[in-house]
Parts: sequence; C-alpha cells; structure tokens
Amino acid sequence: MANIERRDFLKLVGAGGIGAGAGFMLSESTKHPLEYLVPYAVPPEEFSSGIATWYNSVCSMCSAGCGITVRTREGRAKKIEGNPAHPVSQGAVCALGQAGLQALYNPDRLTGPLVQNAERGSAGFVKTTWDEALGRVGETLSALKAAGQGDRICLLTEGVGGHLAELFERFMAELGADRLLHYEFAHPQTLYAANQRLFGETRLPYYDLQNADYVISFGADYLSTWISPVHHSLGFGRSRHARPDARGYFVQVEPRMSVSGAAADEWLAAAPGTEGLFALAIARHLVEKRYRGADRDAWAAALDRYTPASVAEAVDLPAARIERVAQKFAASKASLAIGGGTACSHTNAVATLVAVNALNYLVGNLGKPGGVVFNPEPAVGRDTQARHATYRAMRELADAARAGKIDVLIVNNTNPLFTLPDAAEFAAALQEIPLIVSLSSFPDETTAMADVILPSHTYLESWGDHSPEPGVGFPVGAVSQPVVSPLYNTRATGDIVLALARQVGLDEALPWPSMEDYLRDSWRTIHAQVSGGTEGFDTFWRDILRAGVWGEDTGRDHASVSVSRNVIASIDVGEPEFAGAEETYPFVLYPYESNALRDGRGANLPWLQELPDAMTSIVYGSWIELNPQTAAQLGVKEGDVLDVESPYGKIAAPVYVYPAIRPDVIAIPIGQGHTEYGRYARNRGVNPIRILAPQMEPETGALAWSATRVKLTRTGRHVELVKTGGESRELGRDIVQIASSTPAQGEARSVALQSTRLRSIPITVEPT
Amino acid sequence: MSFIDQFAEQWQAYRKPGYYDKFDYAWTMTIDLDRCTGCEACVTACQAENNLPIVGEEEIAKGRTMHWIRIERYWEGEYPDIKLRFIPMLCQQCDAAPCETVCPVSATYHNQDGLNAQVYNRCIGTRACAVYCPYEVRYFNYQTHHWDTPLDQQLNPDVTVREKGVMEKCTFCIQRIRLAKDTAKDDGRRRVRDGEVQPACVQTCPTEALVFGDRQDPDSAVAKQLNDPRAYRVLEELNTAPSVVYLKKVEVDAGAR
Amino acid sequence: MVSHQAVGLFPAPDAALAAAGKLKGAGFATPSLMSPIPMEGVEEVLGEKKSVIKRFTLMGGIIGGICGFLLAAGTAVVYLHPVGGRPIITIPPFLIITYEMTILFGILFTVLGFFISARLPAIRERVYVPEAAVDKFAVAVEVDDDAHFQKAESILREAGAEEVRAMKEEAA
Amino acid sequence: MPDNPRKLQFADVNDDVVRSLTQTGSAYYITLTVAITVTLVCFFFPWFYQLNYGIGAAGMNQPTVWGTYLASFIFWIGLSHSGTLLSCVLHITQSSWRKAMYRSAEAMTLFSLMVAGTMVMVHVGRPWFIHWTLPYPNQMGLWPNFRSPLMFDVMAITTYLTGSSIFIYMGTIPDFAAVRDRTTGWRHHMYVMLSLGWRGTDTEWHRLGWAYTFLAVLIIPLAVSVHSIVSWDFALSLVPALHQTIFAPYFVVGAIYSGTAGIVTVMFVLRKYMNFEHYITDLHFDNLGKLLIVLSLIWTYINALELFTAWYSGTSTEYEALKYKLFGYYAWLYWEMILFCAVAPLLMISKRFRTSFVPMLILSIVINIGMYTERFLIVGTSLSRQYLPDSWGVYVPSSVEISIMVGTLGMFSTLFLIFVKIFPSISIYEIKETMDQPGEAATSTPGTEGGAD
Repeated sequence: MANIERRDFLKLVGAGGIGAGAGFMLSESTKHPLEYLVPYAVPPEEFSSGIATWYNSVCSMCSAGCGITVRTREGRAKKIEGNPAHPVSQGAVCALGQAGLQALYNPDRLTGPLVQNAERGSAGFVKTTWDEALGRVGETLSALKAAGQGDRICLLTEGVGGHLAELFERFMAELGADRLLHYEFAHPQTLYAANQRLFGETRLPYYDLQNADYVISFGADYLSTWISPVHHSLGFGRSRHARPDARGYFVQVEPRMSVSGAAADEWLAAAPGTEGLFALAIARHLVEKRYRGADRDAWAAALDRYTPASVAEAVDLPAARIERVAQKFAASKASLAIGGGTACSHTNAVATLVAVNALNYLVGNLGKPGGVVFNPEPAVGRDTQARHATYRAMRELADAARAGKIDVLIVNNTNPLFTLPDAAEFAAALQEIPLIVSLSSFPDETTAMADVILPSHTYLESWGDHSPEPGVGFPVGAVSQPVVSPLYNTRATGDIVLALARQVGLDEALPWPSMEDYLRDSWRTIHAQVSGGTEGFDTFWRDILRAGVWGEDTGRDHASVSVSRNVIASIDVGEPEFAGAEETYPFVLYPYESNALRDGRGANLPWLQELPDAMTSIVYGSWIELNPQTAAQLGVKEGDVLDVESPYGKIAAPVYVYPAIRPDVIAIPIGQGHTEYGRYARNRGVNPIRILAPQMEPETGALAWSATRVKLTRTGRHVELVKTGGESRELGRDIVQIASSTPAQGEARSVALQSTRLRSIPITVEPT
Repeated sequence: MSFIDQFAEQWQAYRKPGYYDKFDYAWTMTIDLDRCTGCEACVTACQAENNLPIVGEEEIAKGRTMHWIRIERYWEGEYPDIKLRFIPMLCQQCDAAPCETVCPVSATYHNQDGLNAQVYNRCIGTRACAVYCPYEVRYFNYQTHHWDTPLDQQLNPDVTVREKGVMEKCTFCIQRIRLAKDTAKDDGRRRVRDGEVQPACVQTCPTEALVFGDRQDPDSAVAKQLNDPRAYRVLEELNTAPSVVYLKKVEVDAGAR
Repeated sequence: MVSHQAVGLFPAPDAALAAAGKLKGAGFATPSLMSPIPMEGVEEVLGEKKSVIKRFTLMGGIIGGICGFLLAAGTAVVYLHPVGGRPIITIPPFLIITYEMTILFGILFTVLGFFISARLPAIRERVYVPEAAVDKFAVAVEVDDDAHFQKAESILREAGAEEVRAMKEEAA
Repeated sequence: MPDNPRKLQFADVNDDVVRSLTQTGSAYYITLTVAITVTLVCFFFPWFYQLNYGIGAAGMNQPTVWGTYLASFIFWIGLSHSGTLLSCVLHITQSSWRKAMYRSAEAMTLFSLMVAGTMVMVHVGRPWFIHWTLPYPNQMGLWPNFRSPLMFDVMAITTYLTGSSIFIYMGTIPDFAAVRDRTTGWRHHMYVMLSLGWRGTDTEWHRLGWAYTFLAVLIIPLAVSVHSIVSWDFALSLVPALHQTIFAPYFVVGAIYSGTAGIVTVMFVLRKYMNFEHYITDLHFDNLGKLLIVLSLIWTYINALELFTAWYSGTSTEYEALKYKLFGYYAWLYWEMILFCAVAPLLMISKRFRTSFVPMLILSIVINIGMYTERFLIVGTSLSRQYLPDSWGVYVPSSVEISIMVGTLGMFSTLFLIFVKIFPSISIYEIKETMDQPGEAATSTPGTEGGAD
C-alpha cells in the first residue's frame, strides 16, 4: 500500500503543481493594475487633473545655465524640455539636463537635517530639526563673528551665479569672512587667465560657432562637456547645414578623440601639451599671409621661429598637414579657434590658450559673425570669477585647515573629496576643521564627512536666478522657479543662508524672510533699469516668470580690443611638464569628463549611468582607453584589468581598446569611482582624479590634470565590459552613408520619399 | 447594383494595396547625420518621456537594453586616420513593416497616422516582431521593471508603464501627436500645424539634427529635408519603406581641402 | 423487435468466407463476417461494397477550403487593420490557411463519414463473439425461426464451423 | 527466439498485448515516478518561476530574442514528423514492416506535438493570453492576423495534432475492441467507450480501411506543410541566415531525420522493456537504419548548400552570419552537429551496425542531440548576427532554459509511459495480418513479412 500512497502523493503533487500554474496564469490574465487616486484632497493652485502645467526655469545641472521648461502633471515634474526663448539653449537640452528630474526624485536624497553623532565620516547621522541644526551652526558662527574671527569661517560652494552668489557675498561680508570659494573641477581657470592676458577681458567671450566656416578646436570638447555644450551644439548644427551656401568645417586637435573630435571633419592627434605650438604655427602663417594690423611686425618677430616644419616633430604631425590646416584657416571666410578642456590642461595651459586665442585676433574675427564676441557684465548677480578656487586655492585652504585656522567649513553642493587628487590630502585636512556643514542635497563624499547636514532643495524646488556664463554676447538674466512643492524637509540654499543670518543676528543686513523675497527685491532694481518704472513690477515679474528669461539686445564694442606689444613679445608656449619620469611611467594619463556624468555629478542619476558612453557605448563603469597598438604591445585585450600607477597612487580598471587615441596616451573617463553619493553611484568604477599629480599651471594655480604620467601593469584579472554596442565596424554595409560634398539644395533627389516601394502607401495632401 | 457587382467592388477595394491611402498624416522624421554628434540627449529625453525602465547593469550585461532610440557607432579607418560615425537608430515606422505582418494577434499594425503602432494590451510576447525587424529597434520586457521610490513619481501619466512579456518600441511620441490633434480640433482646425508636435528626441536635439513633421504637407520642414540630395534610408534594399529618412554624413577628404 | 441470428465460428478465414457464400447462395440474407483481421476476398463472395467515405472526404475538403479562405479574408475585412503595407485580402498567406483548413475539414469529414458508414459508435446491442477479436472467424446470419436456424446451422457446420450459436440482437 | 520455441499464434498476440497493458512491474512505477519528478522539478517549477519573473529568467537578449524554447519547439515538432508521416507513407506503400512499430511511432508524434505546444506556452511572454491566437468570436471584435507565419503555425499544428490524434485513434479502434473483451473493472469501461462498439464485421473493416487510407493521404501533405510552415517562421523574416528558400525542405528533411532516429530510440525501449522482442526485430532496425542514412545524406547535402550559397552570395550579411556559425562563439556546437548528424550516421552503411540494437540506440540518440543542436544554432546564432553590426550580441541560455529543456524529456517520457498502459502499443490486428493465417502452413516469422519497401 505504501507504493500506492506514494503514487497518490505524486499525483497530488503533480495536480497541485499544474493547478498552481493554471491559477497563476488565470490571475495574470485577469489582474487589474494598481491604481492610485489623484494625490490631492485639496489641490494646490494651478493644479488641474489631467492637464499639464509648464514652468520655465533654469537648468542647474551644469554651469551653462540653459533655459528649461518643466512639464508638470498633478503636481509632479514629468519632463524637462528646453525653453525656446532662452538664448543659450533655444529649446534644446542635453542628457544631463534631461536627467535633472532624477536629481529631484532621487531615492538617495537627503530628506531632512542630520547631525553626526558618532565619529566623523561614519554612518552615525541622526535626524534632527531645522531649528536645532541651524542653532548649532549659528552658535558657532555667532561666536566667531563676535570674536572678530570671520576669517576662520569658510564657505565652499559649487559655481553659482545670479543673486545666490550675491547673497553668499553679503553673508560672508557680514560675518567678516573672506573665505568664499566657488569650486568646480572643470572650471576654465586658464581660459580666463589667457583672455585676461591677451585681451584684458575678465569674462569669457562668446564663440559664434553657427556662423563660422572653419573652426579649430584645440582640445575643447565643446559639443559634449566644455562650458556650454548645448549652445555649442546648436552652433555646430547650424554651421553645418543651416546656411544655404556654406558648411562649417571643423578641426579637432587633441590626443584622444572626443565627441567633438568624432563630429569634426578632421581629427589631429597632436602630442599632449603641444596644442599651443600647433596654434603658433598657424599664427605664423596668418601673420605671413593674412594679418595686416599695425602690430604685424611685433607678431612676425614673436612668431618667426614657429614654422610648421619646426613644430612638426614636437606636435608629432606631418608639417604638410599643419601647413594645410593653417592655409585653410587663413583662407576661410569666418575662421574661429577655440581651446580648452583636458587637452589644454597642462602646465603650459595659459600660454597654450593665449596662442589659441591669438589666432582669433590675427584672423580678425573679433566681434564678427562666426568669430569671438566679448561679453558684457552679467545681467543679474555679479561676476564670480575672482571667487573661483583653483587647485592652489584649495591647497591653501587645506593648509589653513591643517594649521588650525579654519573653524567652520560650509560646503554647498560641491564635492572636493571626489574632484581633488589624493595628493591634495583634502580629506585629512577636513579632519582638522571642528565644524563642517554641508548644504548638499545628496550624500556625497564630502557630505559624508560633515558634522551637520542642512540639505538643500534641488533646483527644481527652489527660487533662483542666473546669468549664463559665458554669455551670448548680450546681457541675459533668467529666473528659476520651483516647479514642484518640496518633496522633503529640505530648504532652498538661499533660505538656509538667510536662516543662518538670522541665527547670527544679521536681521538688519539681510532682512529678507526668504530667497523668493530677496530675489524679487533684487529684480526690482533690474526692473527700474529696464522699464524706467513705466509698468508695474508685478506685471514685469509675472512676465519674467512666464518667459523664464529676460535679455537685452545690446552688444559690446569690439573696436577697442587690442593686444599689447609686451604680450605679443612674450608669446611662447613652453614645454609641458609631466609628473613622473618617462622611463618609469611611459604613458600620459588623459582623464576626461564623461559625456553624461561630467565631473561625477551625474553618477547618482540612473538614466545617466545607463546612458551608453558616446564613444564606447560602455555603461555603469570605468575603463582605460588604449590604442590598439599599445594594447598589442602590452598583450592585453578588452576587459583585461590593468593597474594604472602614477607617482601618486594606483587604480585598476578594465581595458577598452580605443582606436582613436595616441599610442603614448591612455585615457580614463572621470565620473565614476564614488565611495558615497547614493546607490547608483557607489562602488562603481574608478576615479582617475585620485591618482593625478599635483601639477599646476604656474600662473593661475589651476590643476594641470592631464600632466601626469602613469605605468600600466597587468593584474591578470578579466571582466566583461558592460556595453550596449556590438561590432563597431560597418563591414561594408553602408549603414552610415557618406556624401563626399554637399550639393546645393534642390538638385536631383537621391531619395524619392513618397513611393520608393511598389506598394507603399500613396500620399494625398488634404487642403488645410 | 447587383450583389455580384457589390461584391466585386468590395473585393477590388480590399485587394487594392492603397486601400489605406486616406491616412490622416504621414509622420516622418529626418536625421541629419552630418549634424548628429552622438551626444545622446535624445536617448535620455526618450527615456524620460516614455517611461522607459532603468534596467540595471546586470540586464545590460545580458544585452537587454531598453532605449527606444539608440546611437549606433561605427569606426572607419585606423589610427591616425580614423573616424567615428554615429547613427541614431529608432523605430523606422516602416510603411511596409515586416514586424506588422508577423504578429499573430495584430498587436502591431499601421494606424491612421501612418505610424507603426504597438498595442501593449494585445501583445502576447512571441517576440517574432523583434526577429523580423531588421533595424533591431523592438525591445522586450524581460521582466516587470520597478522604479526606486520616488523615481516613479516622474512617470509620464500619458504613457503606459509596460509589464513583463510585452514588446515595446518607439511610438514617435504618439501621446504628443494625440494631444496636438486634439488641440487642433479644439481650435477648429482640421490639421496639426507643422512644428506643433515634436517627439521628445527631436525636441531636445541640441544640434537640430532631427526634424519631424508630416510629409504630406509639402511646405513642412521635413518635406523640404526629404528633397535634400543627401536623403537616404537605412537598409533601403529590404523594401521596408521606412518613415525615418537619414541625410548622409558629409566627409570631405582632408587632403582635398 | 428482436432479430435472431445464427453465428458460426470458424478457425480459418477461408472456411468462414466459404460458409458465408453458401449461406447467401441458400437464400439467406447477406451474412456478416466478424474477424480479428481484415479479410481478403469478401467482396468476391458477398458482393461489392460501396463506401461513401470518399464523398465525405471530398466534401470536407471543399467546405474546409472555402471556410479557410472565408475565415482569413472575412476576419481581415471585419477587423480592418492595415498591416505591413499589404492589401486587406492578402492572397498568398490566406492560401496557406485555406490549405490547412482544407486538410482539417477533410480529416474531420472522413472520420464523420467513417462513423456514419460503419455505424459507429454502436448505439444498440448487436451480435458479437469475443473470440472473433482473437483468432476465430465468425459468420452471422439472420434467421426467422428455429427451422430457419437449423438450416443455417447445418450449412455452417458443413463448411467447418467449430461452433454455432443462436443469438439475438435489437433490430434496427 | 530461444526462449519461446512454440510458434506464435493469434491468441498469443492478444495475450502479450493485454499483458503489456495490465501487468505492471515495479520497474514501470519507478520509471514513471522518475519521469514525473523530472517533469515537475525540471519543467514546471522553473516554468512557474519564469511565469512569475518574466522571460528574463531565460537568457534571451536584444538581438537574440528567440532562444532554446523555440529550438525545443522546432525539435519536438521535428520529432513528431516521423511518426505519423512515416506511418502514412508506409501504409500507402503497403510496407508491412511498418505494422509492428507504427502505433508507438504515431504516439511519439502525438506527444511530441503536445510537448511542442507546451514549449510555445513557455516561449511566449504572456502565455496567459495564448488563446488570443485562436480565431474565436469575442465581444471585442478582435481576430488574429492570418497573414502571420505564426498563425500559419497555429493552424497547421492544431490541424496536425487533430489529424494525428484521429489517425492513431482510428487505427486503434479494433485493438481497443480486442482488449475490451479481456479486461475488467475501470479498464473495461474505458475500452468499451474507446472501442465504440467495434465488432470486426466485414463492413466495419472495409470502412476502416477506406477511412484510414484517406486519412493517410491527407496527413502526408499536412505533415510536410507543418514543418515547412515552422521553417517559414524563420525563412519569411529578413534575418540574413534565415531568409532562405531552402529552409522548408531543409526543415522537413531534418524533421523526418530526427523523427526517424527518435523512432529507433522508442523501438529499442519498447522492445527491451515491454517484452516485444517477437514483434520488433532487427529487420525494423535494419530498415530504419537505411532510411536514416538516406535522410542523413540529404540533410548533409542541404547543409552544404546553405554554406555554399552564403559564401557565394558574397554579401557581408550572409557571410558574417555564416562566419559566426562556423567559427564564432558556438563553433564547437556547429562542428559537434556535423559530427553527430553527418559523419556518425555513415556507420550505418554496415548492415551489422544496423542490426545491432545497442549501437543503433546510441546512434539514434546521438543524431537527436545533433539535431537539437541544429535547431539551437538556427535560432541562437543567426539572430545574433543581423544587419546592424552595432546591435550584434551573444546569447547564452540560462539555467532555467536548460532545466526546462531537460524537463521536456521528462514530460515526453511521462506521456509515453502513460500511453503504453492505455493504448495497445503494438497493433494487434496488423501484427496478425503479417502472421501465418490460422489454418495455413507458412514459415514466415511475425512482423517480418514483406521486408523493406
């Protein structure tokens, strides 16, 4: 009988299993999706169920300041779109800007004030109230202010503009403090310095790409990461095909092909640090063939030795090629030279950029269409360039901290622990500061070291204003307004500062109850200037909010721009210096900002983590780019993990064989390698900034972040790179088809669109 | 008219390939490869607009991406004379779509706007359409995807969140087209104006490489682009009659310049 | 109504067939044979058998073909969907449906024809000898009365029947 | 037959068959338990997991959206091809060696089709809506798309399943009647129902003969169409290595090939474990071996053609797909397939090999492993190398898929084991036809009359 029982049992199991499956399938086929009711019992103003509301604002994901229009439904932000009225972005948004929504709705956001109860840097944060947290900070600040020790307070902020920058200035001034630093990893310090030296300009100029015919970019990845990529992209596209009779020709000079290099018509892999020599060779040609200015003799004297032949060896390009570029640059109607980015981050960066900008002067494009346009003063707020911290300034801050000269460090949304090399020893310096306050929205590396966290709103929840830097040749101001009500118990950065001011007793100096009031008050001044008081401020303000942007079409006069003979005479690029001996460290490390993650700020946004790298299609990780030749020499293939060792540290990452990089250069994208910063960013990839040598451009003190040599050693490990692309060659399939030139519009069509197929659908045009 | 005549007439009608010639619109996209820089703003814009899931590293390692528009990249040449060419690849909205014929349950078909529509509710997940699509632009939901709270608050209420087992693909942002048509109707217009509706990718493109419109309207921007001598269609030899037209990348021989 | 039958059991098919021939020659109603295997030469003895099955098969095929095409074309017409730039009534694929349906209906009608012509499944009690499913060959003939039975029995025994049984069945 | 010197009589056939149905040893139960356990553990549990998780439980990915589930589907459909098709062909050509094996061969068809149907359920993303592929009137007014090759499949396979079921059933009616008389209890009632009151009259035999022949005639083109249609699932696509005119004959030949090998396997098992040594003899193996070798040669020829056309086309798409198949990630599987399906069958040239049971069993299994590989390669490599190189990928089956693949074997075995206890697994009356008729003095051995056709 036992036998039968077993059989019965098996039958039951079988029947039960099949039954469970059938039941499951039935439930799948009949289930209803989970539904939520409209989330408001009493809806806020402007709320209408099922109808989208758009708010104009300013993107704060990078410092370009594009205008955005945020679509909201049922009180939630749904989509960031470009504000067509904004002169910077004109309706376009980049991937990082699109992903701003995920900053707002990031699951790892800080939801309320926290204080560190345990050892600094540990997970011992406990929730607290705003009053308590502000009280604790205010107490310290008051004590310092009362003691007249304002210089022991430091405010370290991300690069902010507009009236928030002004508020910071006022706040610090009232405290008697002068340590106000704006810190951005990729801030173009050297470019400012070069413009200053050459033209005496304190502000970055505007590059009129859209009317340019021939553009040489020395290392600036202007389409992807450099300064204002969206605006540059607009210009690039229009230069290429918006004009009936011209197509812009783009040349990119850099040791590793960037997105801009791929888009360019010509990519020239000059040796690292020799971009300036290249530029000078072109300059010499210009002086010889085109430039007819009064100071031609000075230029000729200064540039005489830079013949294509003489620089060719250092630049590592055929002299004929340099010559040809020079000829073309000189012969084109609207030529433009731009420089910056990693390729111009050597110890000779300022000299290099002076040489590059000299091309614009010599080709005579200043103030002309397709040339360089100098910018007026910002429309709102003040010029913050003087406040931007270089690497040297950060080192000085660290030294001061180590010397016990800093009592309070307030960090606003910047992450020096991630974007400074290990050699800066910033983490150790932080340990010496008694009170660190973070105003970040996210638990980044620096925030993890804080004692008090006063989390700020994201930009989609706060008031602010912004004047694009660099501008577009005329004054532009844009207001950023909250598009959703705050998600958490956070406060706008401006409100936190004002609240601290109240704690310290600065009610009279900074009387505004909120950032919004401060902003409105500040804009009253602009209103008075603009309208002369003919229309009411409220109307003006409403119009501004509705448009999101306000601009004044007044340009600058360029006639007065001249270059002093001293400067001309001093033009010399000089050899770039690299840390590490070439014998021991054979490769130059070329860290570059990732298209999506930039300097690491995008790493906590899953859309960007999942966005394939523009050039390699790799997602969610770091990699080392090696020339195929180098890879063959080292005997490595894609996915082999290599140790990258500089004199200052060591990191390990898998190899990606990258066909467009110099054999003596290896590149690693910046952006990954976070140890904090939320679930999407943490413990993913490596951060090449860590192993950079503390090489500085001597004049500015800016970090020369591509001036480090490294050596590669095999670890024997292998990982599969996670990438979306398959075979990277076309195999003659003619998928991306090529036209050898641009025939004029209206010629015979190569594609008969309406019915190429026998049975395609006939088109009928109905009258409208 | 006798029954036979009626029948003959009906038969003629149903046999005529152009039975559907009265499409309301013929939405078309042109992509200028000479403008495209591979910046992938379109990819993220699409992901935001169309509730595309975040599939995660493991899934991508398995080859299961979910980007309705993706950038394909092809290297040409060897260092130092090397080029990288980008081509955005999205559903080509073919007029003679192989994916439509193969679906056993008509979950994908041509709608009155000339779009290749995918009906998620009807899809049973045979994945045959993905096999039949030569452009590899159909994406399958290998699982029900989840959004970490509160990322789900961003989800676009105009677009379905797809469950496991259904195929999905670019819709040319059909929800926006619907809205534009509704707006036109509310305004008493018969037709949507050129430029009134743009898919998320077109709208966001920083180089204005993507142009969208109705090719039935000869004055539309897209119709003008179609007259460009650089216009071509990818894999044209397969006779799928795509509604996405590419403009050839221009490469000038550096030596000749 | 009950019909009486005389059933003879034979060890070999030839004998049974011979007996059946004799019975028919003796003026009995056409006897029926029961055997474990199909027997050869039955038609020579008992007259030609005509089967309607082929007509059923043909009809099934025709009906199936028409239904198949109508199914495909009709559903396409009532559920109007432009698909792949093809006409609504797309001939080549629909011919495949037609083909399959032709065969399906052909099969189903053949089975129907078989059941009808073989009068299966049996709904009334009929004469049956279980041995005929093993190794015996039976001849059953309808008899009117005892005398008639005797006559049949003698013919059967003469032909070599091992056993003759008197059986009853429900008349049709 | 050393253990049975007495000459086989008609009654012995009935005895043997009834014994095979009613007397069940513990070995049977153990085997059945194992088969059911394998089905549950390897098939149903992973499947339920997959239903809950989504198709992501399998290894399919973006270019290769079809995987082993579909390969299994083709494999089982292919295996189904020999049973009924071979039976029909041999019936029409009146080859009497068919008679001892056709019942189990047809059963194989039936169960392979059932397993294949299950594979469809496993394959699709939302099997709970699989009924939407059936043309039934509904309040939504929705209909399936009859232009789809997948709908051809639905129609062809349902027709084939119907036809095969009817065919095997029709052929078994007289045997049900024979068994009916010898059984008691629930079996008796079951066989009473199944035999429909069959008496074995001359009229019944006559009608059965006609109907059976018509069915056979109808089923041959049906079977050919079924695998052609399965091939069209692939060949009507634009996928480079799949869009080929040769695909339909290729699939049909492959199907018959693997099906015939499957029959050899089943024959061996029946002979060995159901004690049918008298009925299934080396003659059957010999004939099946000859058939296999012919099929193997045709199959090899078509494979060579495929290679040649792909190479000769000179197009990158065909060429790369071919290169991937021959030298890519799954190259070892390709060469395994060639070894198993093209080279190994050449052993059967030797008659001694063909008439040795165990080597034939091993070879038949090897051929089917090779044929499964072929189906896997068709799905798993071609889709990975399509038009746009940037979307190429590699597909690796997951453990769930492999488990389900094994589980289908368990399911097939379970169904077959249940079948041999319900259906007379050899045809009683047709075996008798081949034996000495009672009252005659003949010398032939059962089941051997006629020889090969």
